[in-house]
Amino acid sequence: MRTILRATAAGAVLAFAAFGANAQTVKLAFIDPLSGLMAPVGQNQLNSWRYIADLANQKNWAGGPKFEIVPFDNKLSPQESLNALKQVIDQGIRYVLQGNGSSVALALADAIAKHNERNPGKEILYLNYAAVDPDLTNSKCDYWHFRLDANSDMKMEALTTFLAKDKNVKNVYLFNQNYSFGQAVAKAAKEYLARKRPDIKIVGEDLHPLAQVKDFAPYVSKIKAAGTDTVITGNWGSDLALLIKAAKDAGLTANFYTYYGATTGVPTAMGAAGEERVKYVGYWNVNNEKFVGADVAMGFNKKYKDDYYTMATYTGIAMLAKAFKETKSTDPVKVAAALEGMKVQSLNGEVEMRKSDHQAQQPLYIAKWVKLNGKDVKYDQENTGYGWKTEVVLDTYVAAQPTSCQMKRPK
Amino acid sequence: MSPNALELKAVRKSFGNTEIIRGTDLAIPRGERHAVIGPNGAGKSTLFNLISGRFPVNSGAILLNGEDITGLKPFEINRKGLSRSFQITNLFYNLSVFENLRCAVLWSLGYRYSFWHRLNGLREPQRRAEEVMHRIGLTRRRNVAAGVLSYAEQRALEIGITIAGGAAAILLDEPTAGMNRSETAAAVELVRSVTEGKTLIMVEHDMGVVFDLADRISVLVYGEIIASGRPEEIRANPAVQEAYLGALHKEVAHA
Amino acid sequence: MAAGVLRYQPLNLARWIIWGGTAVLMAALPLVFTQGFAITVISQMGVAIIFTLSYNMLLGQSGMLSFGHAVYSGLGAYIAVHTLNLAAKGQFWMPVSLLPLVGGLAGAFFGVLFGYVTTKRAGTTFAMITLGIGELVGSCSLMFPDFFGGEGGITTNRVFGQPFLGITFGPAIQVYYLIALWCIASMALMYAWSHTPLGRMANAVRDNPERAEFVGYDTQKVRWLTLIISAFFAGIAGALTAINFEIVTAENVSAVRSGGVLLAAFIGGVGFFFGPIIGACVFVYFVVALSVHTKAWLLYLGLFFMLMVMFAPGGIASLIMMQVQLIARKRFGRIARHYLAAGASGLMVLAALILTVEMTYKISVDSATGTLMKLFGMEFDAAAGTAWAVAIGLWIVGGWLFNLACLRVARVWGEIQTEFVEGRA
Amino acid sequence: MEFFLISLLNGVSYGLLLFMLSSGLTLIFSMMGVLNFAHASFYMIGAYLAYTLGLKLGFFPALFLAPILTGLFGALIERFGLRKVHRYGHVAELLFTFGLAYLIEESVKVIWGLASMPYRIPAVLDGPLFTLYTTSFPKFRGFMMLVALAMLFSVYLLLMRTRIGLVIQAALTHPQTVEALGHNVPRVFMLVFGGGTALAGLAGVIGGAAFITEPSMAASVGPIVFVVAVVGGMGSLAGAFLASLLIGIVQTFAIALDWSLAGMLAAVGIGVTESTPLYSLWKLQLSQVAPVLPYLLLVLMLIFRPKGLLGTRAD
Repeated sequence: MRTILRATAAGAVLAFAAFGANAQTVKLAFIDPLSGLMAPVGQNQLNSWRYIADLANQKNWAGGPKFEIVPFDNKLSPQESLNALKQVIDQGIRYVLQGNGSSVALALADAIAKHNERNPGKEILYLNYAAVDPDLTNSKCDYWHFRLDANSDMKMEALTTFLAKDKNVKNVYLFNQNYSFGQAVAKAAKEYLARKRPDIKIVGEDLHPLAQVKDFAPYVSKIKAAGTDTVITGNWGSDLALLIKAAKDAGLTANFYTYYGATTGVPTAMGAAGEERVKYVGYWNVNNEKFVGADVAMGFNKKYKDDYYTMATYTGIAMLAKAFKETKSTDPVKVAAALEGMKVQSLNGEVEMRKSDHQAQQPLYIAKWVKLNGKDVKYDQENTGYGWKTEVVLDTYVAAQPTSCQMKRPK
Repeated sequence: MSPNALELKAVRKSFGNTEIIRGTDLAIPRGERHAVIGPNGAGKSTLFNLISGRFPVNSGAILLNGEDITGLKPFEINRKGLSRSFQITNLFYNLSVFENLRCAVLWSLGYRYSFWHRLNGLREPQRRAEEVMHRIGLTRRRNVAAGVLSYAEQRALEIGITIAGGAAAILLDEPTAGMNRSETAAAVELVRSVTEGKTLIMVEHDMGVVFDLADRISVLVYGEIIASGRPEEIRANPAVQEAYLGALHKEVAHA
Repeated sequence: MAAGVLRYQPLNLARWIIWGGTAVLMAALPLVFTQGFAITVISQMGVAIIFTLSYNMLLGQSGMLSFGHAVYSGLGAYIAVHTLNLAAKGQFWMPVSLLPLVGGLAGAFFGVLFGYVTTKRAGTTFAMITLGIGELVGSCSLMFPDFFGGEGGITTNRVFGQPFLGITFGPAIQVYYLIALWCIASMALMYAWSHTPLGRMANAVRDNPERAEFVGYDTQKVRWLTLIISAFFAGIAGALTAINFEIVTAENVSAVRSGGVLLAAFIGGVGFFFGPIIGACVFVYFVVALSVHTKAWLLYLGLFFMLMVMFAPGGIASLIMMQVQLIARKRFGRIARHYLAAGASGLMVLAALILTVEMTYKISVDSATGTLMKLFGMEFDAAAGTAWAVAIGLWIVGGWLFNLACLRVARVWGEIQTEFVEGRA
Repeated sequence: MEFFLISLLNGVSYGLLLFMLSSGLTLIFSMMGVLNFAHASFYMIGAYLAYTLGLKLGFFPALFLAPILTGLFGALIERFGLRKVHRYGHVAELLFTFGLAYLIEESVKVIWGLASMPYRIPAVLDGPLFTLYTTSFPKFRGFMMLVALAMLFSVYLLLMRTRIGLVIQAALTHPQTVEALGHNVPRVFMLVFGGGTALAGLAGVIGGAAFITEPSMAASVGPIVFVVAVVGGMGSLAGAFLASLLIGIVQTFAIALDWSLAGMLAAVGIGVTESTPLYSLWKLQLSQVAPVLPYLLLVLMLIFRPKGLLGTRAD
């Protein structure tokens, strides 16, 4: 047994040495679905990371080190992600990027924490760019996990603040997928609305099984029968697109507040059906007041024939680059310390990686699905002739949430 | 205890609107070799299927050793000591001859659904299977899969499986069907020897076999037993000659 | 009797050699594959072997085609992970090494429950009920976050309490040896099961349920008991998965998992006891290792499976046994060179296939970074005519040669078989 | 009242779509005894083909061409794949189609890419057909119902009134006899498989436009199609029709009902709170489980009436 362990360790040391000699290129392991149901989204995000990495390399953001994105297909499975993590460790890669699915995020955060504890000197740093389960920066927070996206509670805070100002909103319907995220959205919406606008009535609430419903027409008649003027939904993928299509068919005129209206595939599937009625809450919109980041989106579109919307990639690379520069090192231990409390200028303004829970604090946007008009809505989504019009930009403090995280920092 | 091994009381069975068995009464004393004969379509195989529990009866009662077995499932009837063979060979095709026979003795030896005995460590099933295999003359084919045996060998194995469990009442459905003369003779000897001391009920077309083996004969025509008796009585019975041989003549005329 | 002893002695010896060899091989594997990822892969193979063998108790041994076997391993894993968490909290004493037993009992419990319903029927109906139950349990896994942990699943830490003889189960290698031990034990037990009265009657029920009823067996009960035992071993596999990954999520009970084990068992060969063992290893390789190299791994897996169904329905195991028969009768040499020819031309066809699939994939899915790609250590342009010309050329030439070689193999094979039959007659 | 009528219409139209999907499966099963696991994959092929053809030719030519092409593809699969497996029995055939489903999904990804296709309802059929009180009923749903009924009618005519239909029915039960009469049974099987997959293709043309055309569309309808075929009774076209409507309507109305066990317990005076054991089970509403009701129905049906609604065989 001893010899085996020693051999393993020796192999790892060799791998590490090889990495050390080639320190000028920092490999970032991208662990997300590249095959199966969610592959289009994963592919888009991989390209986003690559595009920003190329940009940073050209402009030498990090003052020396270059970024390289190494993709690993996790098939959207937590267990496959852990397999990928093993390969990442074998290959001596010290940075992990992941975003799709809180299940994967929780599994990775947990496994990375255990790995770092059991293998000092070989720590891995985990940048979560899209998994929004609040637990990750609250009860289950971890020192090696950094979240670049706003979590679902923050988004709900922003959304309800915006809703509360609209006097036309009277009857709200909560429509979500029946799993932890959908349940969390429904719960948060009820809580926050009761706090901000107790006069708003929750006229109905539905939780439907994830990706099981083919026909949303019955749900839409139920929503309609309840006299709804506003629907809040955390649905994503086809569950969202089909809902909006069905709503249009039945002549339902309510507004839809979504989390995932802008992800790959939804704009195409939704098309005209969502016009003027679908809104999404997010941390950026290309059609913002000054079109900040439009050049990135254009360049991305030219190269990949796809839309750039995962702006967290920009924030992520910018933060890593700044940390490399400040610490003159690419060692995750030093970089992690530098990332705590770091502020960078990203495409949506100033983003701060809050020290207490490793949750990025940033302005949030609410945007509406409208026809292109060449003025404030210049940029199209998935060649549909429609785009997102910025309705409001909410300052960072609006959505900020207290945290229950008790961060354990390595000594 | 009833002296009869098997008793049928006003048994009726229909498929759809057609009544196949029309109130059959039959009593077979223990230890008798009894043959059921009758023209094609008279309902002989159906009668067997009713007795062995393959089909439920519409009305009437079936008694085994005086005990009512009407409506019981095939395996329950089997456990009460009645075993049957099939007209169309019905074996465990992917298992070897030996395994076929061993499967047939396991329940009666009390091993039931055991998953804590090692089969090859069990002497008694092995001995019994070997013995039956010897009696049906398939020892040389011990490890051959049942599915690839010759037709006559399969028929022999069919009988072997039927008798292996040691049931006291045995139903044989056309044991010599499709055999040539010498195979038939061998089969008759086999049936005679393996049913020694047991109750045998068989359906058979070959009159030679019937008159050779049976102690008594029942004649089934259109779902009714028109006569029952010793071979010579049956041979002399004018009603049988009229109905049964008449039907035979018609059949011949058709062919 | 003496003859019997003489006949059985060498056979038992061979069995000891095979089992001993397997154990030695499993013990030695980590010495060869020292990297963390490789250990993960062989650990998963060990778990998959138990799972696939338990599945084959149904499909191969008892003729029950199940589309919901992951229900038992998955629920076993959930119960095991909850038990582990309670034990870690000190609620009761429970060593990690015995956890698979908890998983197994949990699996068996659900086998009793669901099996009572499913095994009432056989054949296609059985397959459909298992599909329905699989979908039901799969949907429930997201609806009841209390037990299933919702999307995030249930995480755990396998390291707790005082180390026993220096074993903490922290390092992956220790977990591998735990899996290997359970794997050997499960294999031996499942093999033993196939030689018990119930195991044999399961074969009988598979071959001819009606006749089984007429030799005194309640086929429904045979199927039910078999399913319970199979679910027990599936539960062991589930618990080992939980220990290995330290997380259990909804994917453990999903239809994908159930479909996967069917693929694995069939590819390996359901007709032989060792078939599923091979199948499990090949399948894990496909899923875990091949997906590293190509995004089209599912395509290759599907294609491989279909070719097996069409041309080798007995799976890899039957192909091996066919060769063993030839070797045992000293005819292998005669056919070997034809195999070589078929293998060589087959490689050409395979190369053509890989080239076509990868180039198409590159162009349709991944062309944003240009159409330059690397394959077989060569770099070329997927959009270039020459690459396609090479592919088409390989298809034509390779296909032609392969067809020719296969015909020859078939002919020689037929000749040898005729000789065997004549020799016996 | 409005809600009731609209729900009924929704249920019936969804049921009819299910029928379109499952009729081909039932047809193939009743004729060939093959349970086609890849049936939903042909539905997907129909949708993709219709989208591609529709770009060039428009929706209506595609409506006719796409099912025909799908059927041709199905016939080829039968001829060069399924027929080889036939001799190994029904389980092997089932496994073959199981693998085929994988293969088709991956091939679709290779050919059309991973993203969803912008396949839309043609302008003529877009918009409301009529408005009931305040809810509009879309034209396309009406069209969907029309196509389904036309399909039911023509399949029925084909089987009952034409020579080829009679040969097909005879080939099922007495293949040798039919062969002896000079008919080519393998070719009949090929026709049946082609025909069945063409029906799936037709459903794809409609379903792809009404819902979403993406690589996972086959996997998402696959199980439900089986449920319909099994609940209706394996091999019974009329049963499939009945089961489709039943499932469509049951599911639609279940969504409308927010009943839960907790509510029922409260009605009899037992309070259920978050601290009650198994709280998540008690509070589960009927509307939440509506989409999995068909599976429950399937399991119950197979336990209590394994023949299905109108089926004739149990296993």
